[in-house]
Amino acid sequence: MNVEELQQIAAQAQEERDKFDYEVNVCMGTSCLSQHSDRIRDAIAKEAESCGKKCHVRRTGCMGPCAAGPMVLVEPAGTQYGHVREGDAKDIVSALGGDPVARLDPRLGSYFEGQHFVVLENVGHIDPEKVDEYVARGGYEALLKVLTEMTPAQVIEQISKSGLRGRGGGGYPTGLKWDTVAKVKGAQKYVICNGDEGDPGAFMDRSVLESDPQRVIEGMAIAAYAIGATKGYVYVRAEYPLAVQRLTVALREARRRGFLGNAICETTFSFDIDIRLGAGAFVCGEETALIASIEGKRGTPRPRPPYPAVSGLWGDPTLINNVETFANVPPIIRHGGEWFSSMGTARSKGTKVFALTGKIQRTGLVEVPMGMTLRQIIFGIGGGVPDGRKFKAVQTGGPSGGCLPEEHLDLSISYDALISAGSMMGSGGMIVMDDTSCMVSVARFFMEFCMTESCGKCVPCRAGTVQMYNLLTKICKGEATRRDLDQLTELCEVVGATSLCGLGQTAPNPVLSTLRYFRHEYLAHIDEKRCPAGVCECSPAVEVHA
Amino acid sequence: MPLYAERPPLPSEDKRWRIVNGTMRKHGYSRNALIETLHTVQSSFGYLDEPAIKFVVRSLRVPLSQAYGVVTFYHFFSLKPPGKHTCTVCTGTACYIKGAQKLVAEAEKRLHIRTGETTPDGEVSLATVRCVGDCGRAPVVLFDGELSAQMEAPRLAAQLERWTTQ
Amino acid sequence: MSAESNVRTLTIDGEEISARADQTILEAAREHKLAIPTLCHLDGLSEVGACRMCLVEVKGARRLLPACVTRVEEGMEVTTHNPKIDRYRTMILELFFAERNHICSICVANGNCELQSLALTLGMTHVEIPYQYPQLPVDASHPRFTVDHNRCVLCTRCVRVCSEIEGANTWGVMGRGAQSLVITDLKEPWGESETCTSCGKCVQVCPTGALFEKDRAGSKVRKQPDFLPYLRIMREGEQ
Amino acid sequence: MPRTIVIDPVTRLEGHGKITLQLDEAGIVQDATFHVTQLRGFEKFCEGRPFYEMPNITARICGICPVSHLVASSKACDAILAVRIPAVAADLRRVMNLAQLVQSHALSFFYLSSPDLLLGMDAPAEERSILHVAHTHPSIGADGVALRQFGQRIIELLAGKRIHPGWTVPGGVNEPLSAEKRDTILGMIPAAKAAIVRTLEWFRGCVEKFSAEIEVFANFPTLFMGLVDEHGLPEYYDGSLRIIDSEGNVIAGELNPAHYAEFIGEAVEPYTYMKFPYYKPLGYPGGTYRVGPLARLNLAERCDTPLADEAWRAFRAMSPRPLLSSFHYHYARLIEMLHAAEKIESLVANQAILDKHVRATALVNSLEGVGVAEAPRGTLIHHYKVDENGLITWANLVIATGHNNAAMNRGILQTARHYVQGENIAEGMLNRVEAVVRTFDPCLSCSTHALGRMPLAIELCAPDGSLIREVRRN
Repeated sequence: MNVEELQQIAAQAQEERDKFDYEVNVCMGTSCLSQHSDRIRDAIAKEAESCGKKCHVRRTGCMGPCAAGPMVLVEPAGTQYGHVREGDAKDIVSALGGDPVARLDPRLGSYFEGQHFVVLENVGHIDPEKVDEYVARGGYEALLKVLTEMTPAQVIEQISKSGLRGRGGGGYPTGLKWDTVAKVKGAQKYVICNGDEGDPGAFMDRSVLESDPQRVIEGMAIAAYAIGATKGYVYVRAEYPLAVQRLTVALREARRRGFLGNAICETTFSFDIDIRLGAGAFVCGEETALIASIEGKRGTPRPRPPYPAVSGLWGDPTLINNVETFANVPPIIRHGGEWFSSMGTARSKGTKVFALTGKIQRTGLVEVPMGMTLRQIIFGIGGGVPDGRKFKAVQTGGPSGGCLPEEHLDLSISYDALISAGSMMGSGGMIVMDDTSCMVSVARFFMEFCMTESCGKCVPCRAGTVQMYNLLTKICKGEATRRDLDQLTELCEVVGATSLCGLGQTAPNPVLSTLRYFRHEYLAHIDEKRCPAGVCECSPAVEVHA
Repeated sequence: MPLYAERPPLPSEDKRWRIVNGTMRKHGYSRNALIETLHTVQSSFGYLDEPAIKFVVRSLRVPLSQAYGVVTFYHFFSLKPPGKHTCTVCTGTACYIKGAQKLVAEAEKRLHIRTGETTPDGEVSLATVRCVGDCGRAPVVLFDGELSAQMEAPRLAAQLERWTTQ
Repeated sequence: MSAESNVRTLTIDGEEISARADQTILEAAREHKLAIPTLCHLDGLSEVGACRMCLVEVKGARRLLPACVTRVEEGMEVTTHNPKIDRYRTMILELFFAERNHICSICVANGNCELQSLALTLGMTHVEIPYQYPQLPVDASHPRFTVDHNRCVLCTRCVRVCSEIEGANTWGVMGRGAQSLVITDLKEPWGESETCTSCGKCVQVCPTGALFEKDRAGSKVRKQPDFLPYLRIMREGEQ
Repeated sequence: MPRTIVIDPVTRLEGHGKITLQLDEAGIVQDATFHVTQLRGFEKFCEGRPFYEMPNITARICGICPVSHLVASSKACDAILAVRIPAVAADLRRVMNLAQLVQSHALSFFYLSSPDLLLGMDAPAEERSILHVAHTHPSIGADGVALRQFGQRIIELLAGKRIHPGWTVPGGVNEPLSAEKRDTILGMIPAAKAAIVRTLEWFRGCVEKFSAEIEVFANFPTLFMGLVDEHGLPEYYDGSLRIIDSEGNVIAGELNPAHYAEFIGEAVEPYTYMKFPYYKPLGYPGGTYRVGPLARLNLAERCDTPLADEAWRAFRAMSPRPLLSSFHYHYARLIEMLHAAEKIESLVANQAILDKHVRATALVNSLEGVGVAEAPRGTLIHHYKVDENGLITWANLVIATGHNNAAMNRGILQTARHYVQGENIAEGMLNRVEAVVRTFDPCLSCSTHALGRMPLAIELCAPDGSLIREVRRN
């Protein structure tokens, strides 16, 4: 493979496209597919054929606004339809070239206003199982570029210049991480893509793997070239069967086209990727636990240092980045590090994909430049809290994050701003809560999560989360005293300061942030034996959350 | 019989053991293929019983205790056979905020079992999962692995009713 | 590499000491008779850093570091005891005691228990954290040994000695979180284990009364874990 | 006006119980019941534990007589191992059991009962305490303290600590006795014997003052039970069970204690958790018997040590038949202390006591084991069943206080009928009701097998059940 061949593939794909007058793109992400969007695609294809319209019906990945699904996008008009059923095929096809079908308007309002697609640039436009469609949109240009024009050091330089930081939660500078692994001597090195999207309420990585898997493969290959690795693994949750299937096909396709394997693009560079399935353990999102899991062992973390960069998979130098981080790599190489660093804030560059869920009008996947405010996302893109209820808090960062109240809505999103507000970026889950949510029981929910997901290796996390969960339960039941609250606070401090890995170190965060902003709710449970939101057992309301 | 002298024969004529063996062969009977192999057993047989684990550990030469540690560490593996049908309620954050606990309570009430159990007649298993990633349309329930979103208690009850009265 | 470059100078609790570059803070400290409490650490076994008793403050580090796995560095300033660290250690100990049923008075290891000695050394006079009272079994099926999970602190010394020294890999850990349990083979009764060589090393390294010899039962059991470094050295000599 | 008196808590006892006195219209006591309201817990929470932990676990039933439980429990464990323990181990356990007897009797006699004996049953309640005795009768107070220390010191020398020592183990004991410690023990004997002899002399002098109490303090015919050796001499560690009737006839001679279930039944009454053991051939309540110091001295042929034998003869000379009043438990306790001190001396003086082989080891050879010993308060039976791994599947403990339960109840009724009459109930009258219970030196924490300290109370109620008066001290 060389530049000409790559261009040829792209040209061929374009030629294929040009044969058609219209493109009907049907979302077949997990969410829409579960509403039988495959049957909708078949119905539209059949209808188009019977009408004799030159129309290409394509399967695509998630288009974003999941709540309006199943979604259909008609090109070149750019018309979006929502809540499409099989029976709508006839109307959709007959409307091609004319006025859109009014009743299928997804009513997305300002959903796409302010969104900026880097990671999701191909979403809705390509068939995730066809590598050529990816190539037609500029795919693998970046890989070819690094292999033919750049030294590994130059690649790392561009990544460093871009200011890209790890999208998995910690926000460690990606260029620095690559540089470290590149400098470690080792005959065998590995690249691992962390697709163990464990944060409940987050589905960015699932969407990317389902919709545009080649992008992740390309990103990994570029990383492998930069650090000198020949072998890669994608660690995906087994709970994401569609992502696994799409990724499997994508790897096969990439190998077929020569983007993976021996002597890639006629260079001496060889690299291949295997899939490893997670088996339902949140802690495996932690680097060292993930490595243990790939090695076929219990996913328990080990103390760092040594970091995986020095001693990772089977003791060899290993680079671990998450799905979204790798997905950012090809456009950075294509457009240059400076292009990427022109987006975002001073210390958080580029865009970030968020999974917008909870008590919000328009749920779904969004990608916005760093620095956008929470208010813009929640009230602009998301359309605010439905059913006339009042916004109470937004939870970011999953079980390691925190709940931010109304007064923080104008916070500009960046790694550092979220941390100083008592939460964190996490992998991108953004869950909106209204006044029917009790913040104590939300804290208890997260503590229960951490308790059941604790690997059990170190005692502060193993035993501390149980104790904190019991204290939170006591508070929810209206059986706690101020002394219990003091003990809870002390446990938060000790567990956070002494746990072995990130899970335990951040497990107190949901408690600490709710204590910081919603202390009055705790005190209402303790002093007045009352749940202000009417959720907990101690309140006269009958609704019970376990 | 010596513990790990040679690769053990397939436990039975059941063709599914060939699939399991295939996974191990693909990984060159490497120890680190343990989880991959267990995944194959779980997806082929629906659960992992003792003979299956012993077959795998003897083939891969993994210590028994290590294999059992792995099986019990990951939620995805089950030591008990599942029911004919499986109802899995997602208890991720978005689903929680949208009232997943009420769905769990409803299912437990209808089936007269607790989460993680199977009805005595072996018809329905009730499970929870930490996020299947369809948070945009929470709350979510999987019926026999098929995703049903924006679930409500009456719809859930109706589906369980269909299963139990078949 | 010259001998010179192999030496690191650091201070521990204000005392200037030198150590070999490959030593951990714990090794360096113990060589100079500076006390750092440990529980899961045992000379001769690999480190897991699980008990968190040996956490120390290193100037410039964002977090407390486990002395058992942290290597010495030039100019390092280590604090092994201060009010905050002591408070954390006591609280962690309380978590241990509250987690399972450590009833010293009827325990075979009473008086010779590392957990108990830690409580005494660190001045943990009482446990404020609520006791969990889990219902845990006792496995006395082995002809010579008994495991009482009520007294297990999950330090995994038994697991490590069985794997690293004896090579039998009989012991393992099952489950996760608070449900973790040390097991033999496929959680079968110990007496029915196919792999156990009955060498008894696990019993000798157990820091509490969780593992003990039946014929020493009653009281005054003294464990003898000092054979480990010897075994390691002798084995290396063979090669 | 009919009413009920409830004494709650009954003071100066080991444990918590409650006495209810039911009065009729004329103020005459119609019924008396002794309630022990705490749950009998030990047998349950022992289940699943290894049998060899039982000595240490059951010793926690009581802080006063842990040694008795240690000994009986260790013997039950010996039976599960099915070993014959080294002779020196048996003798060392004997010494400890006797030392325990001295300290426990000293506690009962001096600390709990001497205020009544020295200051009188009608002395003001606030004065009836050992502290006051130490003030008014310093030498007696000092002897009491010294004798208790004597017992505890020996236990400490043998086992390393006074309370809950873990030295007695299945198959024997943990460590042999050193010559140095042996000498220390021998050196303590003369002073102890002297103190007991002094106390005996004083008690003989004052016993006549209590003729009224002797007459009604559980003074009725019952059977008596206790361990004796093959010569019919008192035995505290081993031997067979002997039962005599109130005439002194031996009605059962050499009963094997291991087969206790064949001849001892346990009746249940709804008002108390304490059971009512009885001698099966005579049924309940006809088979009611008493155990402890009085029983042991009633049924023995004599004592086998010179000073104690002499005291025993004087004691038994008070009546041609067995002594039937429980008031004589006090007297018997003093003689037993003397006997124990002499016995310890002879056991320890034997050079064989220094033998180093003190423990036999074995695995589970029997799935069931019974261990019986004489505790200070009477016969103590530990009975365990285990699985093949030695984990307890079932346990039954028959405690001294339990054996005496029926007699104690009757004794309360007898005393109350005599002393409690009419509208005005003097404090001293109620104290006598408590005092009769005290003669038995019951240990209620033992008898309910519960953990912790439980005071005893007396309540006084109207027939409709309403509380009229409650006596609750401390």
